[in-house]
Amino acid sequence: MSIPAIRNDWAVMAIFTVAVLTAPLWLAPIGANYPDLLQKFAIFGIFAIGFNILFGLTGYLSFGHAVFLGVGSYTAVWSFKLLTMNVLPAVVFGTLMGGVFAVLIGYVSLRRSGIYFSILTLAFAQMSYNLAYSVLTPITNGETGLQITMNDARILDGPVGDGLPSTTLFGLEMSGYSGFYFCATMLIIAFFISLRIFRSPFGLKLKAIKSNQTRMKYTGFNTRPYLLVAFVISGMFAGLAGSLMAITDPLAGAERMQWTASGEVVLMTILGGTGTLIGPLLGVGIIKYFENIFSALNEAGLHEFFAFMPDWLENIVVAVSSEFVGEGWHLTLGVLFMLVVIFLPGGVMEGIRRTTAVVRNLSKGPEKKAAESVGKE
Amino acid sequence: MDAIILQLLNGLDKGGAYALIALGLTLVFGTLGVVNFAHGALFMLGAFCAVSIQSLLTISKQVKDESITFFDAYKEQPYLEIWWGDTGTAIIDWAVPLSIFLAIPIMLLIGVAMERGLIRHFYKRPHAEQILVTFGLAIVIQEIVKSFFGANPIPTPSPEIVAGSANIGLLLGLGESVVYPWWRLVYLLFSGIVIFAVFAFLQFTTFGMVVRAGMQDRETVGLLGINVERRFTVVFGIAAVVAGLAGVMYAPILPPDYHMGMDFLVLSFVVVVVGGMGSLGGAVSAGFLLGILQSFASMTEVKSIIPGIDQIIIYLVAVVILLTRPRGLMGRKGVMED
Amino acid sequence: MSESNIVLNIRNVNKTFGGLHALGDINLEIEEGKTHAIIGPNGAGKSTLLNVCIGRLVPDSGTVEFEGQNMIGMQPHEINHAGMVRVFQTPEIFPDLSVIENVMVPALAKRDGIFKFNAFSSMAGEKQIADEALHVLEDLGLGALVNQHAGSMSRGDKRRLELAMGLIQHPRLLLLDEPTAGMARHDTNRTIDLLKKIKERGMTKIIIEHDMHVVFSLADTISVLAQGCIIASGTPDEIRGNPKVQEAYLGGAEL
Amino acid sequence: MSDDKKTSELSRRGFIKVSAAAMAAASSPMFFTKGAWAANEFRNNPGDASSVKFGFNVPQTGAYADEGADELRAYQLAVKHINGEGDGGMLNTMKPLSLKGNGILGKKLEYVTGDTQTKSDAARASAKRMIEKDGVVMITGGSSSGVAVAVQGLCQEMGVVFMAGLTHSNDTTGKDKRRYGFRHFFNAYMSGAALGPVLEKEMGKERRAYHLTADYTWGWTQEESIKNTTEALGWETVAAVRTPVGAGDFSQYITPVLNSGADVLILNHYGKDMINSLTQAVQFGLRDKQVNGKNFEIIVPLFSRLMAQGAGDNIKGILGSTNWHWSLQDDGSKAFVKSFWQEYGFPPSQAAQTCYVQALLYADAVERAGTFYPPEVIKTLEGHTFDGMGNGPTEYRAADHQCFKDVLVVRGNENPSSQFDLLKVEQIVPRSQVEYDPAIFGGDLGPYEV
Repeated sequence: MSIPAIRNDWAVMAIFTVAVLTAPLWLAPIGANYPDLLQKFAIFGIFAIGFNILFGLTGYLSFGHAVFLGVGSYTAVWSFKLLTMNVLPAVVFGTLMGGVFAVLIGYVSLRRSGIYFSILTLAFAQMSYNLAYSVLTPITNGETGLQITMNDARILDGPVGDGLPSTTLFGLEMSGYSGFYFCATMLIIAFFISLRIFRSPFGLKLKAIKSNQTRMKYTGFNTRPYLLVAFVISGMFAGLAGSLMAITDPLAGAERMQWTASGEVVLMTILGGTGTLIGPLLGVGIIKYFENIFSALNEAGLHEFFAFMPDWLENIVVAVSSEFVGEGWHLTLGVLFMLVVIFLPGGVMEGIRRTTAVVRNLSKGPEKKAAESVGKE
Repeated sequence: MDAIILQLLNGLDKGGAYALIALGLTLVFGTLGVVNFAHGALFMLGAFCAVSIQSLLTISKQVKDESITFFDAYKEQPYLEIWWGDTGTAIIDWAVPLSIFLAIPIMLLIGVAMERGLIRHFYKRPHAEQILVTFGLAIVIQEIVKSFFGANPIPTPSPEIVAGSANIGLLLGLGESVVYPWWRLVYLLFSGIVIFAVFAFLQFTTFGMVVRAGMQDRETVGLLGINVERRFTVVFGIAAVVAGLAGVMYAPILPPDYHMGMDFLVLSFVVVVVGGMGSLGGAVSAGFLLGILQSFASMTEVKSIIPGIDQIIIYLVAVVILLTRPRGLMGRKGVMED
Repeated sequence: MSESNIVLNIRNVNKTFGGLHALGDINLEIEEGKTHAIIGPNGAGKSTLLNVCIGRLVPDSGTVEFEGQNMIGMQPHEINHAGMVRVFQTPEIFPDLSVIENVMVPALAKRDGIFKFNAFSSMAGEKQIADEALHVLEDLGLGALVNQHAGSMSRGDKRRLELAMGLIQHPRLLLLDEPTAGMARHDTNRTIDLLKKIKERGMTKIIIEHDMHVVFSLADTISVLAQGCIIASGTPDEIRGNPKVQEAYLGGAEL
Repeated sequence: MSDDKKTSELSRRGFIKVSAAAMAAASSPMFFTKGAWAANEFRNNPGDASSVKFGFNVPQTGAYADEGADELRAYQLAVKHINGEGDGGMLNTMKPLSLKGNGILGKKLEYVTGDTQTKSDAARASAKRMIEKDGVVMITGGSSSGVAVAVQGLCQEMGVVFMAGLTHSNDTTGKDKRRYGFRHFFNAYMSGAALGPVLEKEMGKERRAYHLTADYTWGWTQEESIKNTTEALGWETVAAVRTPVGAGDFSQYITPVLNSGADVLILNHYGKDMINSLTQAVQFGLRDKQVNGKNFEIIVPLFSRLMAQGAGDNIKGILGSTNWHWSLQDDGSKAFVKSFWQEYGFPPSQAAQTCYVQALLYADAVERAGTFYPPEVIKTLEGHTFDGMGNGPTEYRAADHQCFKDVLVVRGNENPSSQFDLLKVEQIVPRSQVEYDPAIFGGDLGPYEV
């Protein structure tokens, strides 16, 4: 089991890397290949992968993970304001600050388990959000969001020219496709780390905690540090994702920390498949695609799409489907959540697993099956 | 002093609302073991029962408004008023209290349908999946309501007779300055009655006894050969009715909109957990505790000492209570801890 | 006998639950390399005693000395690393992991200590641990099930897995809580053989058991617990002949 | 394919940097004239295409979904009129007018829509999609100041013009103003300035005011503006209490008003907060109260008819200000209301009007400039004066991109004749009375070239 597994992991990484880097190509047919959405896929991918390290491996459901995302963003923007428009310090500080907050919140919250843990994390996140929105406005710029301005210090960059400076990686601007490739690189690194954790003894111990924490204690493990480390790692992933949000778009708003944002990553992970490596990424893809593409469809667009139908049928189809797009995109998302969880416990990954099983069964061919059934007798 | 009495009343009033919403949620938690993220939607549906009744009663005849010349505008007069005159007006005026009678069967029906059609199949599924499916359901309910009633809040006034304020200062001999809206007093009384009724039902009926036993130990009750399934359906129905009634009566205070359920969802979870999972008494006491603390934290005197305290008080109290009492105020060991 | 030979020394342990006296002034010494059986009717306090030993319960008074060190107040994982390991009566396995993983986790605990952040080495590289786990599983007749999902095993198989999880840690003292309950005769005998084999390696054991066949096959010494008190201690033969034991526990029936 | 796009974008960026530097050196206005080579290189240049796209970025979900839906209706109407369909609406009354009813510069106008969710992040993501994927030349819409400021900042970075929808904060064209952002809607300062004389007339000079303010930037700017006005009248400010956004139940903030000695309550709330706080304040009997020998009054500085609907009878008799109301009798308003009514069967809201006008103004500016090149369009809009669009003679001030026009002081109608007749226009406050020096709010528009 040892050697093939390693080779397999490298194969997974190779396929994943190629898939991510060529995303602008294969996402083109569904209209999802423009830079901003690609960046969002990568950024929320990192967020969800990190969340999955906590929730998928240890079973601890944090309902306040967005706070680390927000902290990462604020830190990154402050790095742009005070130090330099170069993104590297922003990434480093954003990730670290996510980690620092995760240590503080995790240390306290992990004293409880189950729903009590969930509510503790939720409470910390909501407090952060409410304060950032109002009282902490000097640090966060409240509702408007923290932005870079002309008269920021930026001690490493020196005076700016005409207009607001852009975020750069040693001169390469971090907007558009270059921004995506930067995020994609981070996603690949994040996925690699996640893969290693899943396959490591540490990962196995986390899974064991999820399966039976009491037993872990009598097996000789102090589970608290394991949980805290998992919590901090996933907090740092969130901090990284937050800093990348600020890098591709240097504005950090408080609503990034609201419970709905925390809930979103929970939904993404469950929708895709909790505890699977790829599942959270699929969840991210689905939800972000709905949010950005489905919400933008309108009747005119639908008429174009269904133009091949006879007029009367076209009108009916458009009338029905328009309830589900544009302002109805929430409805579609709600229906989708229900369908997935009713028919595919285990999320989209479960669906893929079932499909491949069916395909494999079919491809086995009738003779083999016959042979098998004979063998059984 | 007056300010303190008023804030105490505010706190009790808020607490009544929190307790009513949390009561149904914790009932479903405790007996069915289901994390119901659609509970807020039930509260919202209750409020929209009141809206629906009101709009049914005010179905109007449209008369062209001659004062507007550059397009066609219509004046509206409810048929009830045309037919029955002042009696009609009075009926419309009493739309919200009347809705209670309609809300009970409707919410029961919705609750039973939800349990039979969906929730039942999720008893044994992981909490994560319960969250996803009920959250999806909440969104769907919300969007359906939105497509009928729009996104704007809809005014649903209380009857004229309780529209103003009561001078309870004079009534209780506290001086003239303690005035409080009649409807809020009605709401406080109403929530007390409903909470009492639910407790009495669970305490004094055999049905209630089985449910309480089920909250203690679900498996054992199942082993006794009692048909737990049907009782669970009824429990869910009751939870829906309680949430719905909370919504109906809250409509005059908070004009209902399709999103109000989500606004209360997080709060009601905090209340339930602070009270302790699976404890009805805990949920009620936590509701009142949080309501009162929230009111006092909003006083200028308090805010000037700790800026922003009113924004976070509920969560701060939740953190403090959960850290000092591992299972909330009255939670039992082992419920929803893994 | 000399002090150094005593592995576990329980002194004056008391434990009450509410008004109920679960353990009353228990004194017990376990010698190195021996197998000590604790028998007694249901509710006699056998499991409570084990729970006190491994840190699940804190006694009201008394001391539990393991190899000269007081265990009272220590965390369960610390007691585990001191070398006292319990095998649970109702299988406390990791139902979501595979059978071999269930055994590898305690093996990792033995090697990594209470905490080690080895997130970047691969499980695939843990050849030694895997081989060891495989070996133990084969010993217990679970060799065919290594990749099975542990939660879906039969109850008997779970019991054996539970045993494997204890054995792989090579404890100084193994606490066995009814290791053969729920097993078929065939499996019981197999387990007895295995436990005998371990005994030859010199592992000290405390065993709680109802099955007298198992007790008399394995035990060097026996204590009889009734209503939270030890009413008799001695070799199997002494216990067999003790009228008090027959009275209290065996109801006068011939063993 | 992606790589092509990437390199072309990079080179474009670099190219514009160089040309911007050259321009700064030359600083020749001639450089911007039609047909100059610089004008051919800008983001989403429609070039020879037969159509152009606008991006309508409105809240479709969340608390302002109804307002967003009304904005979208207005935009769709504007597109029709610009393309020469329908009855032309305000194209019949707008002066000056360059649009010919054949689209913009002969190109057919199309549009894409997006959901802001009334969240900065979502609004920016939606705007980016419109710019990067759909290739829009202009973005417009929105129903809150936070979103307006966020999207405006993005549009400046991306070099696409943003015509703000409903946004009332002073910051939008003050501290956070941008060269690429334009606001037709009025602001908090103007609300205060317009309300001042009316308040003096109605309530006198000796009043004690109590503010309840939504605890975020818009609320603060409005509180500040109204306070400045009322304190100038001689009113005393008893207290200004901040309330959390979305508080729902405001009782704990209202009871302290009862015995504070204040005789005026000013609600710096909008949307659901306004509906709830007003409804509850009336329930607490504030309007029936007598304090200091005067009738207790409630003021809601920013009104909208959609919100008034939610507050029901509680709005009756309450004073506030609004940008526009469908009952106005000038030709522009009548033409707009008529075609909106014919299309949808009910009158437009003030959000609809401001959005409709913004779309028309941008299209007209392009037509006049003769190019879509943003710096040219911006210069055409700056300082532009126009009339016939519902608010009297109006100027887009060059210094801060704020429209200056008449402001309406309204009162909740005591006897509405229909469900739409909720507000009565009390006074049309002339533009001169609400004007101010752009310097008081600071801010910097930034460069034309990005």
